[in-house]
Amino acid sequence: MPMETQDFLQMRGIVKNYDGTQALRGVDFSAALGEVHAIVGENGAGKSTLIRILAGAVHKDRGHIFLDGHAVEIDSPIRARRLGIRAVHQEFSLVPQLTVTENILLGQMPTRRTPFWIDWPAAHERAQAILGNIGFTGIDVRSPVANLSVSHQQMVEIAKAVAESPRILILDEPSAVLSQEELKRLFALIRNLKARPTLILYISHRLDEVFEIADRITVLKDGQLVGTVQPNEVDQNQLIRMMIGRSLEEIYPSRHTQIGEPVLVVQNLRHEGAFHDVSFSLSAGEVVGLFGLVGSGRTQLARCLFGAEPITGGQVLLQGKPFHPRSPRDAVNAGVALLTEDRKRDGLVMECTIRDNASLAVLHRLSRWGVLNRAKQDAQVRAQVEELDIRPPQITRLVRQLSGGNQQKVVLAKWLLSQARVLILDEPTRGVDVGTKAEIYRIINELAGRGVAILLISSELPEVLGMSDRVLVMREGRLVGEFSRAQATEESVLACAAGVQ
Amino acid sequence: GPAATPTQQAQTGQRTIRIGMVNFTLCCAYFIGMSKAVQEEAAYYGNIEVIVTDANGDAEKMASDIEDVLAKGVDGIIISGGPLEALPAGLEAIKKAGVPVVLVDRKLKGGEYTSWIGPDNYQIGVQDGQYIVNRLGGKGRLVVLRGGPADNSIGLDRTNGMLSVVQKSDIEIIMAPDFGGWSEDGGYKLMENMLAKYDKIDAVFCENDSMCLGAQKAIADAGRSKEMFLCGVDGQKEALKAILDGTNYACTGLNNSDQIGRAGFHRLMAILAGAVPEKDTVLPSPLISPENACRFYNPDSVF
Amino acid sequence: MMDQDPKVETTEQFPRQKVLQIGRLLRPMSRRRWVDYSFMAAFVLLLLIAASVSDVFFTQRNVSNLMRQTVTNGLISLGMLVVILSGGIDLSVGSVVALSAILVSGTQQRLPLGLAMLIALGAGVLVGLLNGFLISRFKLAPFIVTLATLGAVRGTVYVYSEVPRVPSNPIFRSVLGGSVGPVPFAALVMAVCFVLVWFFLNRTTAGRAVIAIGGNEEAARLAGIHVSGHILLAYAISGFFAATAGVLLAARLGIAQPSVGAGYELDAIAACVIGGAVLGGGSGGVVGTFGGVLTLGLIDNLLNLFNVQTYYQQIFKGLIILFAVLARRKE
Amino acid sequence: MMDQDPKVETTEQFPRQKVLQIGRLLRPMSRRRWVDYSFMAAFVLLLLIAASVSDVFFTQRNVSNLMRQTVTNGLISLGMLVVILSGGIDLSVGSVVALSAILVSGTQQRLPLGLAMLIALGAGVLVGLLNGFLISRFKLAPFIVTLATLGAVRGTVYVYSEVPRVPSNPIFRSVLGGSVGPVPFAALVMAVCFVLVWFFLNRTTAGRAVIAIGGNEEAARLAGIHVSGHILLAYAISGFFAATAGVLLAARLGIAQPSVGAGYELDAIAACVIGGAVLGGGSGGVVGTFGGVLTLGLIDNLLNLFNVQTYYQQIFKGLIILFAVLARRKE
Ligand SMILES: Nc1ncnc2c1ncn2[C@@H]1O[C@H](COP(=O)(O)OP(=O)(O)OP(=O)(O)O)[C@@H](O)[C@H]1O
Ligand SMILES: Nc1ncnc2c1ncn2[C@@H]1O[C@H](COP(=O)(O)OP(=O)(O)OP(=O)(O)O)[C@@H](O)[C@H]1O
Ligand SMILES: [Mg+2]
Ligand SMILES: [Mg+2]
Repeated sequence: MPMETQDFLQMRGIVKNYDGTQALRGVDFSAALGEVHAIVGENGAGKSTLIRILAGAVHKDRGHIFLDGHAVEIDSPIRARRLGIRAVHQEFSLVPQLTVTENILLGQMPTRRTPFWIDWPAAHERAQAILGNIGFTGIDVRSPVANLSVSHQQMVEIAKAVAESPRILILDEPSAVLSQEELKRLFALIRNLKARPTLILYISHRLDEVFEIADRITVLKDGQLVGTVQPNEVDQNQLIRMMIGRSLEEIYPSRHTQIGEPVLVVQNLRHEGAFHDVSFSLSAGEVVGLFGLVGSGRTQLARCLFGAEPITGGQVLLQGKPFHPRSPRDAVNAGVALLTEDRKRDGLVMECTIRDNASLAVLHRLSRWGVLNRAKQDAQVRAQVEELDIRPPQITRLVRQLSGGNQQKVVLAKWLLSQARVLILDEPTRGVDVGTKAEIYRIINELAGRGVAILLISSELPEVLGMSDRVLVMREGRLVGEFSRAQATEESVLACAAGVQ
Repeated sequence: GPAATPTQQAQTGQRTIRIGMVNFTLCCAYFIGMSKAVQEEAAYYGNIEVIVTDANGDAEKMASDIEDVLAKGVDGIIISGGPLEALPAGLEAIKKAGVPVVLVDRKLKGGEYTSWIGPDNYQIGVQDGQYIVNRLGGKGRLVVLRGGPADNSIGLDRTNGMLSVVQKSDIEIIMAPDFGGWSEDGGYKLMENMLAKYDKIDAVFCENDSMCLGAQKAIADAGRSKEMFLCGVDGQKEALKAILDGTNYACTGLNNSDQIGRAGFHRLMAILAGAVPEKDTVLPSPLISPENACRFYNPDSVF
Repeated sequence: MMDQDPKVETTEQFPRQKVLQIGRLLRPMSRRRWVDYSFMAAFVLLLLIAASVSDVFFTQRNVSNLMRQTVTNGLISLGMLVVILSGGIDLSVGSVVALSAILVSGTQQRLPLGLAMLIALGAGVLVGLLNGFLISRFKLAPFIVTLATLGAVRGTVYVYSEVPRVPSNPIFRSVLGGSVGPVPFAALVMAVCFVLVWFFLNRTTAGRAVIAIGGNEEAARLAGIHVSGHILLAYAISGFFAATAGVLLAARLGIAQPSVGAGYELDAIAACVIGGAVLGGGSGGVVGTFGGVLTLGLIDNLLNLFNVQTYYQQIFKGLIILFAVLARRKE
Repeated sequence: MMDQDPKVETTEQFPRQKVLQIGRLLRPMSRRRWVDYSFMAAFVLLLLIAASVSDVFFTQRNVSNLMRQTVTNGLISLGMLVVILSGGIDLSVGSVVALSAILVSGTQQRLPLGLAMLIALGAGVLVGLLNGFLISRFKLAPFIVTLATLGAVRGTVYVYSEVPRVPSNPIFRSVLGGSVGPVPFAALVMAVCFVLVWFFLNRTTAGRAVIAIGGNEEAARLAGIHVSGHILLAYAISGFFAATAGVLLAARLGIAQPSVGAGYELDAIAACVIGGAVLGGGSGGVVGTFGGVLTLGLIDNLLNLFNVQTYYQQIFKGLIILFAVLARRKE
C-alpha cells in the first residue's frame, strides 16, 4: 500500500532487545531518496543497532520496514543487498588475508562462461575502477588488505559498499579512522551519490562533519527517537542538548597549568620504516598534543615509547634515568601507559567482563601473593565505571556487548586505574560521543593537575588545539613543528602537518 | 650349477644377509618379545642384519613397510601380523620380489607365504574351556572379557574355542558388552562394571593375560577374590607369577612369543640355506596351572 | 495499520530456515539461562533413565566405580581446560600419562616412593614446559607442537621400558589406589584439584592473565602481561595434571604399560567443549568441564550397565555428545 | 601467535589485532620468500641426506613406493585443507576411510563395480554433509561435532561388517590398485585431485567464498555470502576425498578391515599445518599441503630405509615435524 508521505525508507515501531539491554524501544524513522540523513546520539543510543537492522545484520524483535511504500522483510544481509541496501559497519568487516580486489567484490566476483568460474583480470580491473570512481587510487588491488594501514582499510570498506551503486548507503562512523583528505574524498563521493539519487545514512560523533554534510539530522537517545531537524534550524549546542539532555557550557574545559619537572625526554629516537630523529620532552602536569596526518608515524612512536616496538636508535630518559623498555611490561612497571588507537585490535578482551578488562593492567596491585582481592578489585573498577559513566554499569557484563563508545571508555578506565606518571593517549576520543568527550577532557585535565605527563595523539585538530599546552606536529616520520598554546592555530598547524608553508 | 643360496654366499664372506622383521604392532610385550627374539637370534651370527619395522596397528603402513624393506633388498622376511586378518598386497609384493616369507604367530589369509609357525588359538581356548567346566562341575556363572575389535580373529578363535566346550555344559555365559582393548586398564574397567552388575560370579575368562591381570585387580579391590577364579591366555610372566602364588588366577594357555620368534627366525634361515620345511607348524601351547607353572616361569623374560 | 500484517514483497524468496536460524540466534534474554537449564535437564534425565532402568546404577559399588572411572579424564581435562583457555591445545597428554605411569612404577623399585612420584610428576611438568616454550618462543601452532611431542614422548616411554612395569611399593597401591570409606582416594585428589584450578582461574592474577591471553593476546601483552611466561605456565599445568593422572592410574591398576593413554587427549578436549569451553580460548569454565567429564563417564558406565554392544556404544556415545553440546550451545 | 591458535569458532568479529599481525607477516615480501626458501631448503636437505646415505632411495622401486604411500594421506589432507580454510576441522576422516573401504569391498560382491564405488563415495559425502549441517546450522564447534561422528561412523562400520571384507572384483584391484608404467594409478588420481582442488580454491567463487568465511565469517555473512551453504560444501568435499582414499586403499591392500584408518586425521592435519595452513582458517594452500604430505611420507620411508629403531622412529618423526614447522614459521 503506498504511504501517504514521500519518504522512500520507512521504519515503524522498531524494537530490539539484546539479552538484557533494550537497544531500541519502538523507533519510527523515515528518510527520502537523494538526501544525506545523519543519525546522532550518545554512545549506546542505538544508532548502530538501528542501521544493522536495516542492513539485515541483526533481526528486529518488532516493527516494520517499508521501502518505496512496500513492506519488506529484511532477514539477512543477502536480502538487504538485493534490495539495494549496503552498509559500512562500525566494526571491521574485511577478510585480512584476501586481496583488496576480493574484499571489494566479496560475494560478487565477476565470472567467465560458467557462473562459478572467476575472471581474475576482470575482477582486478573492476576493483581498480570502483576505487577510481570514489577518487581513491594509489593502492595495489592485488595486495592483501592486511598490508594496508587502518585508514586505507576503511576506504576499501567504503569501496565495497558502493561497488554496485546501492539505493541506500549506510555509513556507521566512517570518519573515525579517516584522515582529512580521505574525508574530503568521502564527502565528494557522498555528494555525487546523492545526485543519483541515493539515500545516505550517516552516523558520526563529529558534529561539525554532520552539519557540513547532512540534509536532515535524526537524534536517538536511549533507544528512542528524540527528533529530526534541519541543520539550519539548530546550532551545535541545541543538537547536543537533544542528544544528551543537557547543554555543555564548553567542551574543552580551561585549566590553569603548573608545569613541573621534565618526566620523559626523547632524544633523536628512530624506528626503521616509521620515524627518525624524533626529539622532544614531556613535563609533569603538561598536556602535549601530537598532531599529524594519518600514517605520519605517531602510533609507531607511541608504541616504541611503550616498548611494544623495538627502538632502533636514539634514547629515552624517564625522570632523568635512561629508559629502554623491551616490552610493554617494562613500560607499565615504569609508570608509562599507552591507550592504543584501535580498541578492538589491542585494547580489549572482547569475551571478558568489564571488570577483567578494566583491571588487566593492575592485577598485581590488586593482589597479594598472586591471589586477587576481589573486594578491592570490584571497588576500584566500580569507581571508574561511575566516573566514566559507562553504560550499562554492571561490571560483570561482557565487553563485546557494549556499544563502541562504551568500549572505548573501558579501555580508558584500564589506564586510569594504572595511575601512570606518563600517559600516552592515541586517539582517545575515537568513536566517543560529545558528552563523553567532554568528560574525557575533564579527566585529562584533572590528571594533568595531579602532575601526570600526558602525550595526546589525535587526528582531530580542534581537540589537539583545545587540550594541549604545546602542540607537536609529525610528518612522514619526522617531527616538523612545535607550537606553544598561543602560537597554535588551525592554519599554522595544518599547514605544518601537510608540509605547505 | 645352481646359483648359490644367500647363506652360502654369506658363509664365503661375500656379503651379509639382510632379513626384514615386519611387525603389525609393537604396542605390547607379547609382540615386542617376538620381535626381540628374532633380533637376539640374529645377533649370534655376525653377518645378519635385521630391519625391524612397526606399523603401529595400521594395515596400510604395514604394506608400506614391506615395500620399504623389499626396496632395501632383503633376502627374506618375517611377518608378525598381530591381529591382522590378511594382507594380500603385502604378500603379493613379497612374491613378486621372489623372497621367502615366514609368518610367525599369525597366519595371514589370502596370499601365498613360504611357511608359518604359530599357536592354535582355538585349541588354547578349548583347553581353558575344559578347565573351567571341570572346576565348576558344569554349572555356575562365567564372565567373558574380550579384547576386540571384532575383526581381531585371534580373540575370536580363543573365545570360540572356549565356548565350544562350555556351551555343552549348563554354565551361564555372560559376554562383557564392551571390549577390553587387550590391556590391564581395559580389563580392570570391564570387570568393575561386571562386578557392579552381578553379585555372584564363579569364573572369568579373558582373551589374554593382560586383561586378566586387570580384572584380577578389580576383583581384589571389590573384595570378592574368594568368590571366583580367572583363566587367561598367553603365559605372560606376571600371570605365571600370580598362578604360582596360588591366587585366584587359576590357569592360562602358554603362547610363548619368545619361542615363536626364535623358531620363526631359524625357519627362515633354513629356507635361505635351501631347505624345504613343512608349510605350517603349530607350536604346542600346554595349559599352565599351579602344578606346572614353575616350569615356565622366567622372572627376567621380556614377556 | 501497524498491527495488521503488512504485505511482504515476494521477489527473490530467501530460504526460510536461515531466517528462523538467525531469529533463534538473536532471541533475547533468558536464552542463555534456558541453555544452561536445558543442559542440566538433559543431564538429570540421563541420571533418571539410569536409575529407573538399571537397578544397580545407584548401588554404592557402581557409584564408586563411576568416580574411579572419571578420575583420569577429569584430571587431564583440568589441565586441558587451562591450555584451551590460554588459546591453545595439548595433544601430548595421553603420552604424558604413560610417561609418568611407567616412571613412577619403574623408579620406585630403587628409589623411595616420594622421590619416584616427584620424578614422574616432574617429567610431566618438563614435557609441558617444552610444549609451552616451543609455542610461546617460536610462535608455533600448539596443535602441531603438541602433536610432535605426543609422538616423541610415546617413543621415549618405550625407550625407557618396552615391557609393563609393576609398582613394587605396597603402600603405593594400597593408599593411592585405595579408598577412604566409600570414596576412592583418587576421586578425592581429583575433587581437590578441581577446587584448586577453579581458584586459580577465578582468584589469581596468573589465572586471569591466562584467560586474557586466550581472549586477545595482543591486548594482554599491551596491558603489560608477561605472555610467554603465562603460556609456559598453562602447558606446565597441563603436563602436571596429566602426570598426576598417570601416577594414580598406575596405582589403581598395579601395573603400568607403555601403551596406556593413547587417545586420552580427545576425551579430555571433548569434556572441555561439552562443558562450554571454546577452542581458541577466551571462554570456558571449571564447573562446565566437570559436567562434561561426568557426562562422558556416565555414558560409558550406563552403556555398559545396559549391555549395549560395543559398536552401538560408539554410535550412542557420538549421539549423546552431540546432544550434550546441542543442549549447551550458546548464541 | 593468535592467528596460529586452533580458533575453531570464528563467529565473533575479526579482531583487528590479526590484521596487524598478518600485515607484519606480509609486509616485507622478502621475509615471506625467505621463509619459503628455508622450508624448501630443509626439504631438499632431507632429500640429499637420503640420497647420499641410502643407496636405494632413488631406485625406481622405492620412488614408486613413496608415491603409493603418500596417496592416502594426500587425498585426506586435500579435504582437510578445504575444511581448515573454512575455519573448521574434520576429525571424522579416518572413520570415513574405513566406511568407504568396507562398503566398496562389501557391496561389489553383489553389485556392479561402478555402483559399489558410487555407494562408497556417496556414503563419505553423506557423512561430510551431516558434519557440515550440524556445524553450520547449530553453530557447534567443528572439533566436537566431527569427534562425535568419528565415533559414530566407526561404530556403524563395525555394525555393517565385523569381519574384514575382501574386494571380489578382479578389475577393482588390478586397475585401481595397479600402476600405469612406473606410476601407481592411485598416485595419478591424487595428482589430478590436487590440481582440481587448486582450481577450486583459486579460480571458483565457491572456493574463494570458503576462504573468506575462514578468514572472517561475519564479514563474509555481511557481504551476502551464503555461509552455511559453503560450510556444508567444505565438509562434503572432505568426506568425498576421505572416501576416495578409502576406495583406493581397499584396492591397494586387497582387503578392507573395519579398524583401518584410525588416527589418519592427525596425519592429515599435520600435513596441512606443515604446509603452512593456519588452524582457524583463512590461510593455507594446496602446494604447501602437498609439501607437507611429501615430508611426512619421506620421514616414514627414510626412517625405514635407515633401519632406525622403531621407538626412535617416533621420536625422530616428532622432531622432524617440529623442524619442518620451525623452518616454515612465520614471524
Ligand atoms: N551484541 C550485543 N549484545 C548485547 N547488547 C548489545 C549488543 N550490541 C549492542 N548492545 C547494546 O545495545 C545498545 C545500543 O548499542 P549500539 O551499538 O546500537 O549503540 P550506538 O548508538 O551504536 O553507540 P556507539 O555510538 O557507541 O556506537 C547498547 O546499550 C549496547 O550495550
Ligand atoms: N596495520 C598496519 N599495517 C601496515 N602498516 C601500517 C599499519 N598501521 C600503520 N602502518 C604504517 O606505518 C606507518 C606509521 O603508521 P602510524 O599508524 O604510526 O601513523 P599514524 O600517524 O599513527 O597514523 P594513524 O592515524 O593511522 O595512526 C605508516 O606508513 C602506516 O601506513
Ligand atoms: Mg555504533
Ligand atoms: Mg595512530
